[in-house]
Amino acid sequence: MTPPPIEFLLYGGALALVALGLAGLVMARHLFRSILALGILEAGANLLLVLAGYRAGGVAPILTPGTLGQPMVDPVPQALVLTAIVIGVGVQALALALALRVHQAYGTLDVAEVRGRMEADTDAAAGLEPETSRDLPAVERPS
Amino acid sequence: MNAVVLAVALPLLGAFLTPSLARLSLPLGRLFGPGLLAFCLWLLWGIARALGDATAGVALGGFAPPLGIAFHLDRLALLFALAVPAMVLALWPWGGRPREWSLTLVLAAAATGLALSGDLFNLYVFYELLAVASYGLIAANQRPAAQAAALRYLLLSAAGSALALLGIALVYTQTGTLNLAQLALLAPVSLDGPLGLAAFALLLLGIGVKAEAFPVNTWVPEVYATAPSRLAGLLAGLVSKLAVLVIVRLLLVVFQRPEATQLMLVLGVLGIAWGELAAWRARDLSRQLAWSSVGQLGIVFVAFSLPGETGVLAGLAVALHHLLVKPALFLLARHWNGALEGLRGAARRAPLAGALFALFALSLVGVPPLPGFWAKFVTLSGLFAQPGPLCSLAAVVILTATLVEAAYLFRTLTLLFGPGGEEPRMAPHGALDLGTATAFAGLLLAGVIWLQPLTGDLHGIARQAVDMDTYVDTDLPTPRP
Amino acid sequence: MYWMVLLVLFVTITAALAVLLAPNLLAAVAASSVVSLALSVLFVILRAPDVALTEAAVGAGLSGVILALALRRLGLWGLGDDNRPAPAEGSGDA
Amino acid sequence: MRNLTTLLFAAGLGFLLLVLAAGLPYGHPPMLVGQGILQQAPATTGAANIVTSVVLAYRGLDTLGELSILFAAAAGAGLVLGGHRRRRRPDPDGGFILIAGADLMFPLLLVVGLYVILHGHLTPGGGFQGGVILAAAFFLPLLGRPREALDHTAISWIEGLAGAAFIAIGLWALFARGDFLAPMLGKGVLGQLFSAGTLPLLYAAVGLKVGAELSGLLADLAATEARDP
Repeated sequence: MTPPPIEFLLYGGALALVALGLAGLVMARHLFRSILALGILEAGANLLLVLAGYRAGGVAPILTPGTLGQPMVDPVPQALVLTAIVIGVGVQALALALALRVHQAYGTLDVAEVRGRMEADTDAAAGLEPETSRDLPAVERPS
Repeated sequence: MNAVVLAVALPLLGAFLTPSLARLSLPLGRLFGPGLLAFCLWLLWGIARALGDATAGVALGGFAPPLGIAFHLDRLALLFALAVPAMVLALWPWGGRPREWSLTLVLAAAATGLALSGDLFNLYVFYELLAVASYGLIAANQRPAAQAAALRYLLLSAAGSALALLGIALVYTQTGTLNLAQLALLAPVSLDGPLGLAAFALLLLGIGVKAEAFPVNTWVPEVYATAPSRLAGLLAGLVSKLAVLVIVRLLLVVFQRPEATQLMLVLGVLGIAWGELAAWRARDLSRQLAWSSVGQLGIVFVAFSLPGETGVLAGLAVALHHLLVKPALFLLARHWNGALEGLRGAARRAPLAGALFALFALSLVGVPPLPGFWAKFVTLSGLFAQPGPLCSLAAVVILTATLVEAAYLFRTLTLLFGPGGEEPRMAPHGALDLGTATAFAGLLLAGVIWLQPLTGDLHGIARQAVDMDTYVDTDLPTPRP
Repeated sequence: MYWMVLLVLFVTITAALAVLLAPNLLAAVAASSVVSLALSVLFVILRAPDVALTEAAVGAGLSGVILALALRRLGLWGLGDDNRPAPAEGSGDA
Repeated sequence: MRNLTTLLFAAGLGFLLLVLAAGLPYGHPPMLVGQGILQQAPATTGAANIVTSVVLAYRGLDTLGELSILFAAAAGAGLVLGGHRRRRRPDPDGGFILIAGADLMFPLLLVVGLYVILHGHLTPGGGFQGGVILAAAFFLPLLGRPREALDHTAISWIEGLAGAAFIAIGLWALFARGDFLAPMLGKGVLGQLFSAGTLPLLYAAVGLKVGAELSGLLADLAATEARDP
């Protein structure tokens, strides 16, 4: 059996990153780890996009005396990924800022606890008694 | 026509400069943004008048369309592009800090870009821009609950965006282009298969986060219950509609196939059922309105999944109606955000607000003379005209949901107008909120009076939106391959 | 070449797993920087030097610094088992 | 339950995409747009780095959007963190090595950052990468001496004006040539520092803006208290 071509290996790797990122987002119980998992998901998508423009035997799309006349890889996906990487880091920074403030206010970044505290806070602001029927962990009422 | 890009560039310019200007002089910083938006409104109005029934493509930077980014101008795009500065002006956060004005301007620019762009990746960039601006605005009020809601929303929405990017990567791998018009030409061959459907599902899931589509709408009550009411109105009214517009464009132009439409229909039906039942269970007004928004967006999805001109007409009717009604309801609910039980007799103490609330609520349910009835009627008659059990099921679900909607909204109205409520613990409505809501009510009533010409206009828009030959010829002037 | 791609892919996936499963968050942040660095090697192999440079500067450098800074402000900076004594963090079977 | 559903979804998605991969033209992309750009770009923009041509000319609006996303993220983080920036216990000063190292690195990073920005149209790199290096240059001294603060007014002006400069170059092209962000000025000789018309100017604006944005963001993060006691 011949080994699969290099592009398919990379394609599989990118999909593995995406699947790992999604799984991490779903299963993480600490919001900080969710943010890290998000980074992995984006990395997988970026790898896939660069792969979309890869051309077997092509050279990098920069004109130098050495590359004139040779087939080049597609420059467009590279530009797109450039954009996507910068977008990703901006979103990550904003997420971390929010996580810092949530941690300051609630003292925890546990996914379920933060959700419980948030619902309780919203209920309290609306003047509602905390709901007991919902399948949330019991949390102490904020004073 | 090329000046249309100013409607995107100028708000961004304003956003960059507002914080610095506000340091120099606060009044200048305060008026800069609204001034720019008013100019954009005037500019877009002029372009819409000049364009009339025609369509136009704008090649940004002068690079012939398949290579560069293209804007596609038609009546549908301009309708939503005009709605953006108008709505943002109506819901402008006058009391905020300079950075909030900045972010609101960014939101306006991104929303305009979403309405106009005819390039897949450009749509993704504007979508992300819209999302990032809204995270910042939601968290701006320093309430811990709002920040927690913003963080949870961010994680969901960013995961959705990454999936959408994955979808774009699949489309690009298969076709090698991002221009929607060129994709429209290639799609029947290249994207016809499970791959195209997978790409559409990924894009739908990603953009559906903002459109409050069924599986990815858990953020809706959390954010709308904690965000400032003007922002909640903006997100529920305007931003969700633009996300829907992007999905509809993709559906009409690129992924025109029965499986994609059925996917949208199913998600819409699930959204209606889920949203209206949750709204019925809600115990406070902001979350009731939030869930009802999910239900309404479900109806929009179902309406747009109808084939051809009927679908676009019905979807537009429901979407525009909701665009007008929901922000006004959020504005009126601002001081009534407590538990429903605590609202006893609140409308008696604020008769104008109560009357307006009743008007909007009745239109939302679809009581006959009001535009809401007409919107639902168009959708339902379209559904009944379709063969197949799925469409009939959707029609039944919409009818049942209307009953549920009527039940909880009448319950709220009975509480509001009923007797009781000794302690007036609620502050009176601000003049600005009431004025804005009254203006929206005026527009709604105008819709009743001029229903005939309005229907004609919407028919024209729908006819143009489904005309793919014109779309392709406009954006790709070079002869077809 | 072929084996190099395999090796880098293996490093990437292992580091990604480590991000999700590492017992403490500092190690997870370090692993996420490794993911970015390995990706930038892959980008070089895919003839995308611009992207590789960006991934190295932004993904590994800047994002690592931001994450580490946030971790420090969260008071989770350390090689202990986790911030909370209760169940082990992200042990996979949540 | 929810976890299980989503995991099944993720696994199913991965499997489905893996199966679909067989039909995808990896390694031999269709390059409908790519081929056209490769042929046209050197003559149209005059930049040796074709990725730069795509980023700043063919897809210039995406780059403007990207800049705005960074701006919105930094402004959002400032709004979120800036509510009460009280520095009751600033971190202790870094040691001699950190301070001396930061002082030594500052000019070096500054020069490297500017080099990367200004050669973006010739070699890999450009405004975003160089901007990150600039931000590192300004942030390092802050690690050594946490009591000093960045001048937030200056940062706000730099990011505002750099962003405005990007849009202004675009508007200039709109009024002079009729197209927003169309390439302007002479193209020069391919491969020279002064070539490619307005592209280096655009990248300079991007670099300054990214640098100012990120150093402000890093300073905001560094200045946030650990936790209210």
